[in-house]
Amino acid sequence: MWHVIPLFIALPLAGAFLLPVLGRGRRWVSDGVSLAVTVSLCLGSFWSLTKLQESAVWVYTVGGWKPPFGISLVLDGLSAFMLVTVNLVAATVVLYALRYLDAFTGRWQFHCLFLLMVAGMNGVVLTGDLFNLFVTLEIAAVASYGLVAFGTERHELEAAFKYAVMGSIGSLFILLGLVLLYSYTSTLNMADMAAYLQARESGSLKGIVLGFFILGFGLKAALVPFHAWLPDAHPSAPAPISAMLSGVLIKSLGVYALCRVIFCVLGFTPAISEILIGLGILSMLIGVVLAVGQWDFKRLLAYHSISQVGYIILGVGLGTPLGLAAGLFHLFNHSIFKSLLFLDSGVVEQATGTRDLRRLGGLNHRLPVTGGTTLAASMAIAGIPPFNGFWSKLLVILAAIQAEHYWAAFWAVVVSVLTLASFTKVLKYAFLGDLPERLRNVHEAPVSMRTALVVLALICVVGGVLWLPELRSWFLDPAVGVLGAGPAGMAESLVRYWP
Amino acid sequence: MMVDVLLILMIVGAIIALEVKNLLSAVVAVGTVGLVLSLVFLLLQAPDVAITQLAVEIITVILLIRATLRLELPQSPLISRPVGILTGLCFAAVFLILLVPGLKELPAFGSPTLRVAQTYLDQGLADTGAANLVASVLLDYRAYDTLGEATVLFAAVIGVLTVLRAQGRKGKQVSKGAEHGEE
Amino acid sequence: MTQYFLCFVLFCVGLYGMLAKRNLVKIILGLVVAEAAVNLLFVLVAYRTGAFAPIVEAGGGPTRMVDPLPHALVLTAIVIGLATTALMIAIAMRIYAHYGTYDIEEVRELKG
Amino acid sequence: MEKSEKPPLERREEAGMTVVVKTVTRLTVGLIFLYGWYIVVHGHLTPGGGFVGGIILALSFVHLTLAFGRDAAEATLPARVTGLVEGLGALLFVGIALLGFLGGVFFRNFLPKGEPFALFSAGIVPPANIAICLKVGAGLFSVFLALVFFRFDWERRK
Repeated sequence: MWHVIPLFIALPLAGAFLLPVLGRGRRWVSDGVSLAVTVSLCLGSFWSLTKLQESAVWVYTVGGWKPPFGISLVLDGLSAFMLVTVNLVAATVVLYALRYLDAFTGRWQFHCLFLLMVAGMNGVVLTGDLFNLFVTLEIAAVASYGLVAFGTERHELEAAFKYAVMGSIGSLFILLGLVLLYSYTSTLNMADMAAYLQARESGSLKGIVLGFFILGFGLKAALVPFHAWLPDAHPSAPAPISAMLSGVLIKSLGVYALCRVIFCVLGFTPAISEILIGLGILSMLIGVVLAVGQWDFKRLLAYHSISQVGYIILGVGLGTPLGLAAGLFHLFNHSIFKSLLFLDSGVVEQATGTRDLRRLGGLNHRLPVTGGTTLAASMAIAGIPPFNGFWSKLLVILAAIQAEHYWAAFWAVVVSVLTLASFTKVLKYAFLGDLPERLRNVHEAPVSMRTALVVLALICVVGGVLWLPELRSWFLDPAVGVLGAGPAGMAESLVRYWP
Repeated sequence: MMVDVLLILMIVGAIIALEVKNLLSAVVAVGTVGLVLSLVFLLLQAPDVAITQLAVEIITVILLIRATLRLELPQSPLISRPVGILTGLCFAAVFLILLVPGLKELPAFGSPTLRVAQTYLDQGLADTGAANLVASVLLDYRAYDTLGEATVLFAAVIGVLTVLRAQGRKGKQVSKGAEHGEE
Repeated sequence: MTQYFLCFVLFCVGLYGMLAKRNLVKIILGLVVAEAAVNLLFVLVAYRTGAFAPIVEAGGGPTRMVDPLPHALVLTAIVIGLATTALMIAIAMRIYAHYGTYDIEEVRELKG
Repeated sequence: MEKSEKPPLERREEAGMTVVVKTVTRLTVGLIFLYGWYIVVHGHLTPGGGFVGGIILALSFVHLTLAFGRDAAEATLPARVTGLVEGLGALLFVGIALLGFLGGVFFRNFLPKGEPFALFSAGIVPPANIAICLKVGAGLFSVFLALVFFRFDWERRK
């Protein structure tokens, strides 16, 4: 089992390095390598979940050096949960992208950068070393800058430049926080650092480092004060890339890294809880208020991403076991239905050539599968009972009430209603109603794209079942256990490690 | 003491680089900041870092000069709004004042607490056989970092090739400024 | 203490350049300066008074050495900075090819 | 890859810089290249390493390209070869990492350490340095080529 952990990063890297050598002219090489790697990673991540039943934490020391000296890869509940989310969405997005890329040139470059992004995200999720977290975060970020500007059109380049500037500022603040932490604790291993910080009561330095990390990871997760880049970057990226960006990139680079640093290294305090809840509510409100007035399909989805991340941060910020479970459950659900919505918008854009809702109409007649999956995803994001979004939003609201944050629960309900209104508008203008004349000969997406859509839609419908006790103890509870245990749990991985 | 003087020189160089109107002289000013930084690294007993900073600075200035040379730049003074400078200054002041108590808790300059690094110094040669301890940390103790970092450079190179390719979407006329098609 | 403070002042100058400037190249210059400041802070943290470079000499030279770990981290951070800067220069030149200007305000109006 | 149209004949011979620069370049390019390799190979003994050596190698080719113009650079190191070398360097480095599995763990230093200050010592450090040097050098040179020979429209019309 042990050798599988580094393969999560080595396999996509080897695939990405292979492409410029072999994949230049040959289309089937880049498609085959990319699909094979992502599907095997997806299966591997499910397999790693089963491994968690044997022992809660698997610490793999790279190069055989004992933890505080070398870099150790830590596979615990939280990282296995994130691995499943990242690689599941990545596999379906690659399946979708195979035929979507027919309209683009430079196919091997897309697959190469895509594999690098997946390798970076797997690296962030698996690492147990703070500087290594920064390096793998940079891999995913630099690969995504290139992918946002993939279409080399005017607005995409401008959006990519702004995204690169804000991403670099975020990385600089993370690096600053890291320098101060290294100077104070003189170690980079998260577990060792957690143990050192627990032993010492340090006043203002911990606050400053916390501020740098919230600024840096907040920029990556597009929390409200730093969300300016997202509404430009996500819509102008090609559809599979905006699905990956909104679906998993802002979560694994932003939300996961923030949780890992705050809960497992610095320790969770009521003050931090208040900050996170405030940021969560702010993101929810501003995201949805800006989204309601939008007429560009993908821009509307991008604003909704900001508001849904607000839900996750609110859930996690409560700190109670129910809050953590609800936040992580919503993180998984949001990755599924948000990437499905962006993939649908890609089909609509390629079929009709426009993203403006006012110029669309009655697409259900010509695009039945896309219409059906968009309906499922819209119901899920709006929180309609049978779908997975409903369960996680309900749990976030219940957790807020249980933790006596009544205002938070109230705003969560208001935002959910506004989201429902915004998505009924999308359905009414784009899919229902009569088909305008010029959309007469619009044809449905190819089979591979439709299978990807249907797979994600099925998860949306059946996702609520994950909250059943036996499934929950298998998927969500280990992750909540890691966050709940905090620095003490993390320090335990210093003792049990392999070779 | 020498380090402080060079630091102030770098700050002045950076301010000049940002405020001067002609782009080319701005790039040259940033080049001086980088070279003085390389000097500072030498003074701080970090030869590896100094030579890397020098080489990286040279190639950055080459690329930046290419971006600003022979281009018809509008001569309109690109003064940023004075209110922008004021808000920037007060934000910086608040940021720095909040920072001072935290910096006091750090170990004093010149006496780092070497918990993990002491084993690198003591057993570095024995464990890895490399005399240059920075290379032993870089390529043996933390080799995985270097793999990640080489991948970042690889991703940037592929990103540059992607952004500069002639035609992003099939069917669209060759977008402006494209040099040679690449498929 | 003063070295750390001056280093943060340099970081603020770089950050100001990235946020307040309108010219794309000036924003990239701000990024270069900010990254120089952070790399410098790394090496300042590693300095040890009266210590020597972390290279072991054959004849058993001085053993009081500077901390090698931040040097390895700075080497990584410098090359990551180079990678991001090269990518942003490429995007900025392509924007210049489309819009004919490096001024981000005009780019925003022309975007339409 | 179709070639961009050749510059008109009368501009041909002044591609690159004046004769003075060309003769000086003929002398210095070899030295820079050799110095780059020295830095890479002695990476584990003296300051330097894969990254600096790679950048210096790239700078030697940049030096050649600036002095003799694009065609000389194409002759010495065509664009396809740089892409290939970069990919191979990257694969070599990942290969070294995966070969670590033989020694039991990912990235294990499985080669013999050799006696301390010799050239062939320190296990995987020298081969890794060489792999990084190939990758960084080829990568940066292809970035330089892509950026410098990126003709804006009006430059092409001149």
